[in-house]
Amino acid sequence: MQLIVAIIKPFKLDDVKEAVKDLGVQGLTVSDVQGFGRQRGHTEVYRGAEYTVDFVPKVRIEILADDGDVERVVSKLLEVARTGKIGDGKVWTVPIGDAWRIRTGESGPDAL
Amino acid sequence: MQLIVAIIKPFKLDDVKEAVKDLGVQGLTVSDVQGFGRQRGHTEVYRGAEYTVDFVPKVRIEILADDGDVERVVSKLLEVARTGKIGDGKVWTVPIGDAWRIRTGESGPDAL
Amino acid sequence: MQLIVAIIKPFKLDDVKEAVKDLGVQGLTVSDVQGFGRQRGHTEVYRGAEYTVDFVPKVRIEILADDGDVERVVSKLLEVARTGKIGDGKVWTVPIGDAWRIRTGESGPDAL
Amino acid sequence: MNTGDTAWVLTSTALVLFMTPGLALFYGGMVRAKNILAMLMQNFFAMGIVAVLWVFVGYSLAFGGLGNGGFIGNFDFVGLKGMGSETFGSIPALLFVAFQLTFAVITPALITGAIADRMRFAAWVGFIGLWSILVYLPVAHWIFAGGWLAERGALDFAGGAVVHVNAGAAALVLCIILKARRGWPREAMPPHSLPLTMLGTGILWFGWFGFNAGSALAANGVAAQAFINTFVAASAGMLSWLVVERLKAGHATTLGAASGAVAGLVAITPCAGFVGAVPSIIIGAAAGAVCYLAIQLKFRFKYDDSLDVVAVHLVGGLLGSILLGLFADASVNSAGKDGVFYGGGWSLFGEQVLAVAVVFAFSAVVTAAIAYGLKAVLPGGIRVSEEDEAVGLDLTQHSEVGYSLERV
Amino acid sequence: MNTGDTAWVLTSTALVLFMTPGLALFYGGMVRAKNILAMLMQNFFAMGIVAVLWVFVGYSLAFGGLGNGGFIGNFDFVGLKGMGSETFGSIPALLFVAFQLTFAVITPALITGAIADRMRFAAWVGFIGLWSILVYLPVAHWIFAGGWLAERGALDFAGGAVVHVNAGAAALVLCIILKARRGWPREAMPPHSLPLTMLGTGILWFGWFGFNAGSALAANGVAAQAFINTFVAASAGMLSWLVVERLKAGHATTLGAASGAVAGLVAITPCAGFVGAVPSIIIGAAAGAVCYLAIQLKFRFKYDDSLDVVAVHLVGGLLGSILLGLFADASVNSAGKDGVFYGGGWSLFGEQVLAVAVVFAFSAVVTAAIAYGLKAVLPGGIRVSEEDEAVGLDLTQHSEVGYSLERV
Amino acid sequence: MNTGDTAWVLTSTALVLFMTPGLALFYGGMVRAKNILAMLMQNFFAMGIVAVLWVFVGYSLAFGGLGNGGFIGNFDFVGLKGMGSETFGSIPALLFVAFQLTFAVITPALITGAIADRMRFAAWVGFIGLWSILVYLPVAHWIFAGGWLAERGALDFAGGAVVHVNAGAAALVLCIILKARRGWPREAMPPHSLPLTMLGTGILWFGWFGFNAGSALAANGVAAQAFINTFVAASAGMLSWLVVERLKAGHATTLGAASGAVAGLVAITPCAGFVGAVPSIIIGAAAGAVCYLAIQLKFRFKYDDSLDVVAVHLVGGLLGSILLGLFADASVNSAGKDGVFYGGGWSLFGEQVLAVAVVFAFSAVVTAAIAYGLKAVLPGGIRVSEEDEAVGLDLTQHSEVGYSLERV
Ligand SMILES: Nc1ncnc2c1ncn2[C@@H]1O[C@H](COP(=O)(O)OP(=O)(O)O)[C@@H](O)[C@H]1O
Ligand SMILES: Nc1ncnc2c1ncn2[C@@H]1O[C@H](COP(=O)(O)OP(=O)(O)O)[C@@H](O)[C@H]1O
Ligand SMILES: Nc1ncnc2c1ncn2[C@@H]1O[C@H](COP(=O)(O)OP(=O)(O)O)[C@@H](O)[C@H]1O
Repeated sequence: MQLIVAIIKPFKLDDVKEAVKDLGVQGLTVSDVQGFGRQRGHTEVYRGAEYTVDFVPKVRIEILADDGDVERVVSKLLEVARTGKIGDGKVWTVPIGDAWRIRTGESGPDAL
Repeated sequence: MQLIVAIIKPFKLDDVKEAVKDLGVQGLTVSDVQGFGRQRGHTEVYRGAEYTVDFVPKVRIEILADDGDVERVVSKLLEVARTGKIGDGKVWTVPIGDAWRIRTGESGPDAL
Repeated sequence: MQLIVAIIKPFKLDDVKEAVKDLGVQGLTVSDVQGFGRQRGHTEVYRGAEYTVDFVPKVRIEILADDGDVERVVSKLLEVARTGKIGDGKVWTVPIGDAWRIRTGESGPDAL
Repeated sequence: MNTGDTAWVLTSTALVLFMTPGLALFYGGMVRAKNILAMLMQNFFAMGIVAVLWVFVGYSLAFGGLGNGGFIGNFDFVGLKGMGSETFGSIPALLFVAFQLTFAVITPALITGAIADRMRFAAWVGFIGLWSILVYLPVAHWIFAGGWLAERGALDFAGGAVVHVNAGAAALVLCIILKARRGWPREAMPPHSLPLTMLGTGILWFGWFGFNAGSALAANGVAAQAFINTFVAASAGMLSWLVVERLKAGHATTLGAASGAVAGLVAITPCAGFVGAVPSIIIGAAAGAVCYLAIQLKFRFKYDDSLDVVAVHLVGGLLGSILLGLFADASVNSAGKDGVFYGGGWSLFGEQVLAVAVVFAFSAVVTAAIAYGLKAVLPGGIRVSEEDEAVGLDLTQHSEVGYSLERV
Repeated sequence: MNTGDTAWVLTSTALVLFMTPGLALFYGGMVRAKNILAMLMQNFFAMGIVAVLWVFVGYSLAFGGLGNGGFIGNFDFVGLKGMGSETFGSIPALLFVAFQLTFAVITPALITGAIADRMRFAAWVGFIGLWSILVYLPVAHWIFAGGWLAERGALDFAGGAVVHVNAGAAALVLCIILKARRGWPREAMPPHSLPLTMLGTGILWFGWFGFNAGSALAANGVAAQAFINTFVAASAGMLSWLVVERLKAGHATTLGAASGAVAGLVAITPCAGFVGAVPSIIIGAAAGAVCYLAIQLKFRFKYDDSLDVVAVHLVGGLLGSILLGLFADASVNSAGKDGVFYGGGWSLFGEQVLAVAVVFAFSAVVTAAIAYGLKAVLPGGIRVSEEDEAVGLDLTQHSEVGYSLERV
Repeated sequence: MNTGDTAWVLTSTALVLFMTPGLALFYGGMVRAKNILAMLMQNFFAMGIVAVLWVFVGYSLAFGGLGNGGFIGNFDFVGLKGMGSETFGSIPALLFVAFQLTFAVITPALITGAIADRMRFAAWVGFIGLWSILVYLPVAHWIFAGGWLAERGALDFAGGAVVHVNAGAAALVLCIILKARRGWPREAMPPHSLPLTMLGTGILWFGWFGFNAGSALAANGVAAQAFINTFVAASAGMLSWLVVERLKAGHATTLGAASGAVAGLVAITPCAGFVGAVPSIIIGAAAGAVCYLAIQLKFRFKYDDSLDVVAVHLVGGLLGSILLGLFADASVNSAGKDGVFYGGGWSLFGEQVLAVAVVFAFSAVVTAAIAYGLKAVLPGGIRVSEEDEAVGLDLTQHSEVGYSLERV
């Protein structure tokens, strides 16, 4: 099993969720993050004093997936989250020791 | 060393924290997340227009633990975070390269 | 490639970002978290009733880095994020399966 | 009709109406974010239902048969018919109707603080309708409309008993019947937005000038005395609460400053037009300290008066009404009497104690009757289920969420 | 000059000025967090530009040539010269200028709710300046200053047509020209802070007493009648909206209580000083239900009236103005007339229908002309680009962020 | 006694009291979330301590020996004894006491903006008590109570010098003594909630009508003139600030609109009842532009006037007081004089310059004395430690947190 992590533009969240759901993914976990990268932040002006804010709001998605599904899910993520403009974000996979479903205690792929 | 990650129901946080503390775990890191899974979200109504919100508030716990403790901590997490109702969440472990305590620069198990 | 994760004191964020930028790191992702550890939380008083809050605001930084850079980045993080007082936080590294840049689909080190 | 008096009472009526949204924000800031809308809704709903009841039957039952020394009014003014060209003292009769309406609105609204986070909205709708008619109207008649308590000589310038003791007693009974919130008192339930509570405090203090100085029903010397008394009592209440809090809990808190000011305002309400400025400072300071200490009652006797309506409004109202028996000074207001300290002996004091005792008992008993009646009649009972309480009342009662702040 | 009347109109003028910040918060709570400041700014800016235009030319064009039965005033009072020692009825002339100014400020501000999240600020600056002069001034003259519609016999006590139908028509036209927000109606755009909206509702209700009862221009019986009518119409509007909402959408919501109260306030505005208390409850209740149902119009006819200005203010204003033709009762106010139900026949009803039709048509046409004119003149057009809309107007139009709540 | 005048001054007193919570929210929105409660508390505390001091000794020292052309009042009215039945002009004497009290409350509260995020609460308690007595009372006597400056002929209708120059000078001195916030000016410290600041602006504008038009102490023509002048000066201030900001910083901002309006309100305060409407627009516009530019002073001279009290209140107050010397028009108010532009020559101008210079110097010197005195006396000094400043004043001074918004 692997953990797929994606950092995407916030307004893409709904499309991505629907897309992976159609692939049979049972669930995912999402959190608000702030990204720093090639995409420039913005400037804020308060009473003439300018502040550059380097961070851009992003959304972080974590999906536990069975090894067999990882490749399909990653390519679907890359396809749907793309706008072609700077700041689209990153996807990476992390190997998992084991995983459990709290409700039933099931482990391994059954935990998904 | 491994990183234990748990997605649990928010009101279970205090119980889980006390439980792992009693197991001798020195610290943990927590963040607010939104979960999507079998547990349905809810519907919000604003001036007659209905919106279904698929995401459910959850809490994400990260615990750096020595290999020897992982098994005990995971089973305690499963036990305490369980309500038996849908949406109890997931636990998974991630292998760690190395870890350091910033204050002292100590690495390996001493970093915990 | 590896994922470097750091839990640091919030007011250190700007210094850390500037330091890793100077090392040539192209980007990073940041999120607000709450930490529990040796550093004590605080007490809040509302109408005579005292509540101890064990969690302390921290900031979580994630940096995808090529194997060659990991060591340099980690030691810079340890150096800049240190105040010498309890609660400075942790750094750890996680092995990465693969990584992709959503905009271009590039994978491996080019994805950074 | 006097245009100056009418102008001030028009303004006061608007000020007192504004106090209910102020109270909603004052309480709203103190509850958890998942229950903010339910608290706002219970208060705003009072502005809806009570006004309609008031026009049809409320005003007539409270103020019909003015001065009849009786138990309740009559049906002379149903639908306010024929009142268009009437006057009440030096102001239009319809203005008096509106002014008294704002008191009838905020009194049941005060109860919501004690029963936070656990009452079904449908039950609240039933409760506030019945309570306004069965409890507020009689009590208002007894004291405001020359009913039997006023005739015996009890004084209540702006509603210490009619509003605060009355609501405080109902709050005590209802919060016991509804049982405590799940997790109280062990689980931390910090206020979700103290700035909202401070905004509510500012609006309450601003509106209270209409509440107390408007009760002079004229722009005269008594109104001016009631105005300065209201001001300094709030200030003294704030200061004394902060001093006691600093000594006992180690910190002067923002919520403390707000609570002390409100305690002072509650205690001066019955006395505003009958006492001098320095006595008002004493009454305010007493309220600030006593109400702070009264908060411990709920931990001692194990009842979850969530936002301290009993400690601030019941105790504050009792204290003010009784201290009036000591500090009343007829030289301030000829319509008043002299208290113990001004050579008036203990007769007024006795009537004050009797009045608050009667109001407390009546309100407590009838409130219990209404609550148990609703419990029997309403299919789902009057308390939300444990699951709904955990999810929060905003979502389960109103399918709404208070805040969506992420900038996505 | 009567000091009591002057005191009440001074207070009313302050109350109505306070309604514009109230409206800004009422609408502001309903938009997404990335557009909160743009909505606040469009409303606060009205308080800036309209006042300066009013002193130089606005008041004179609206109220010059009072009662001339004409289309527009004149230039007699440019810069308010010579008005220092004048009186208007029983109040200082300059006070009447200030009182009418507050109506001229809030009318264009009402439009902002329909065009949320997508108009360039530079375009709004141009629009509100031109609209105030080309649309508000003539309409105000026709009805408030004894212009041709007033002369024909149309009644509008506090601005049902001049303010609400006028702004509602402009809102309908402008939100169509600006096209819908990206993602509407599919994408969820929940209110970012309903507590802010409830605060706005409290301020609007508080200020509306000055809006309606102040329009009596005196502290008299008519002011008292207008006051109680305003109160109970808002309450009835809240209750009927909640009943319909409960039946059709399954829940009584906090936003519903606020919307119903505002609908009731809008509908009673033209009638406040001309009808009795019970008719006011009927008018308010009608508005609550009808305006709730009117919300479906935008989904039916596919126009993005973002915060329901058409459903609440246009429909509410039309309903109130027309119902006045039925419920007007000369015994309430000698300056009024009798409607159909009071033996006055259908003449008033006809004039009311004509008045609102004329105001609707004039406002719609001239608004369209101004919008297309600006579209041609302004280099960037009047709508923000798709990217800017996605990032949010706070950052792109004002380079500011509404909230920075993390405690770092 | 005139009931109309009394009604308006009762209302004005409530309006001006409401300005202090308004100021707390105005400043509160601009600080970081970890310091919101400390800012609210410093302002609300003023409403507590100043009122009690005022009743015992404050009013008497300020307004005792009215018109004695002296330096300070006397002890005739300690505890307001014997004032119950007195009148002051056409209003009850106790009402005049309350009205002046609201000015004594907001003046020290204005200082909190300059010293944000770094003063120990215990030190603020000591400071505001001493400052009110040693600085406010004398200055109020000199100008408001016919003291030596008023006798020389200086004019200050509602407190340009007594309130704004006085507080501005103290703010400048205290923020320098307290040294800058850690990280200023390099570190970004954006406002945590601009909607809160806009709400504060709305309350300040609403309340300022009582501040300026209430100072006529009557519901007459001068009150009406002061009312319209206040309105248009705020509007002109907003517009000119936005124009200058648009040109120099590239964007018209929401915080700019609020700041310009307040600058206009500050500048018109001394002139409100002595000038015409068009001059008020000029004064407001001048203030909007000058105060915007004055913000650069703190970067130029390296003092951390955190929320620009010097730029807006000191500079705005100086500008208004001095421009009064040019625009004063005796035909507007017989109690006034003619300025340079109205044939009055330069005598008034000279007195205005002298008055503001004296007030500035006196306030600066005595403020410094109080600050250094407290520094010596208080064990922990008057500034929070660097650790406490980093954690935030809410937690360290009041052991409270402003917001707990997570819905858990
Ligand atoms: N090395 C990195 N480690 C972690 N997150 C990164 C890294 N580089 C970029 N990101 C995340 O991806 C987002 C987009 O990256 P950016 O360089 O701005 O554009 P692009 O993805 O188009 O190259 C950033 O805002 C940040 O959240
Ligand atoms: N495949 C997954 N990857 C990541 N997180 C998941 C995954 N499946 C579920 N979760 C998380 O666990 C939570 C609960 O899962 P859910 O399927 O609703 O119920 P249960 O855990 O009882 O099966 C979800 O809200 C989500 O946060
Ligand atoms: N075992 C752990 N797993 C995950 N996070 C931890 C762990 N121990 C500490 N942390 C994080 O590091 C922060 C600082 O740790 P703490 O023990 O308080 O001080 P120090 O880092 O100086 O030893 C904590 O607030 C928490 O966020």
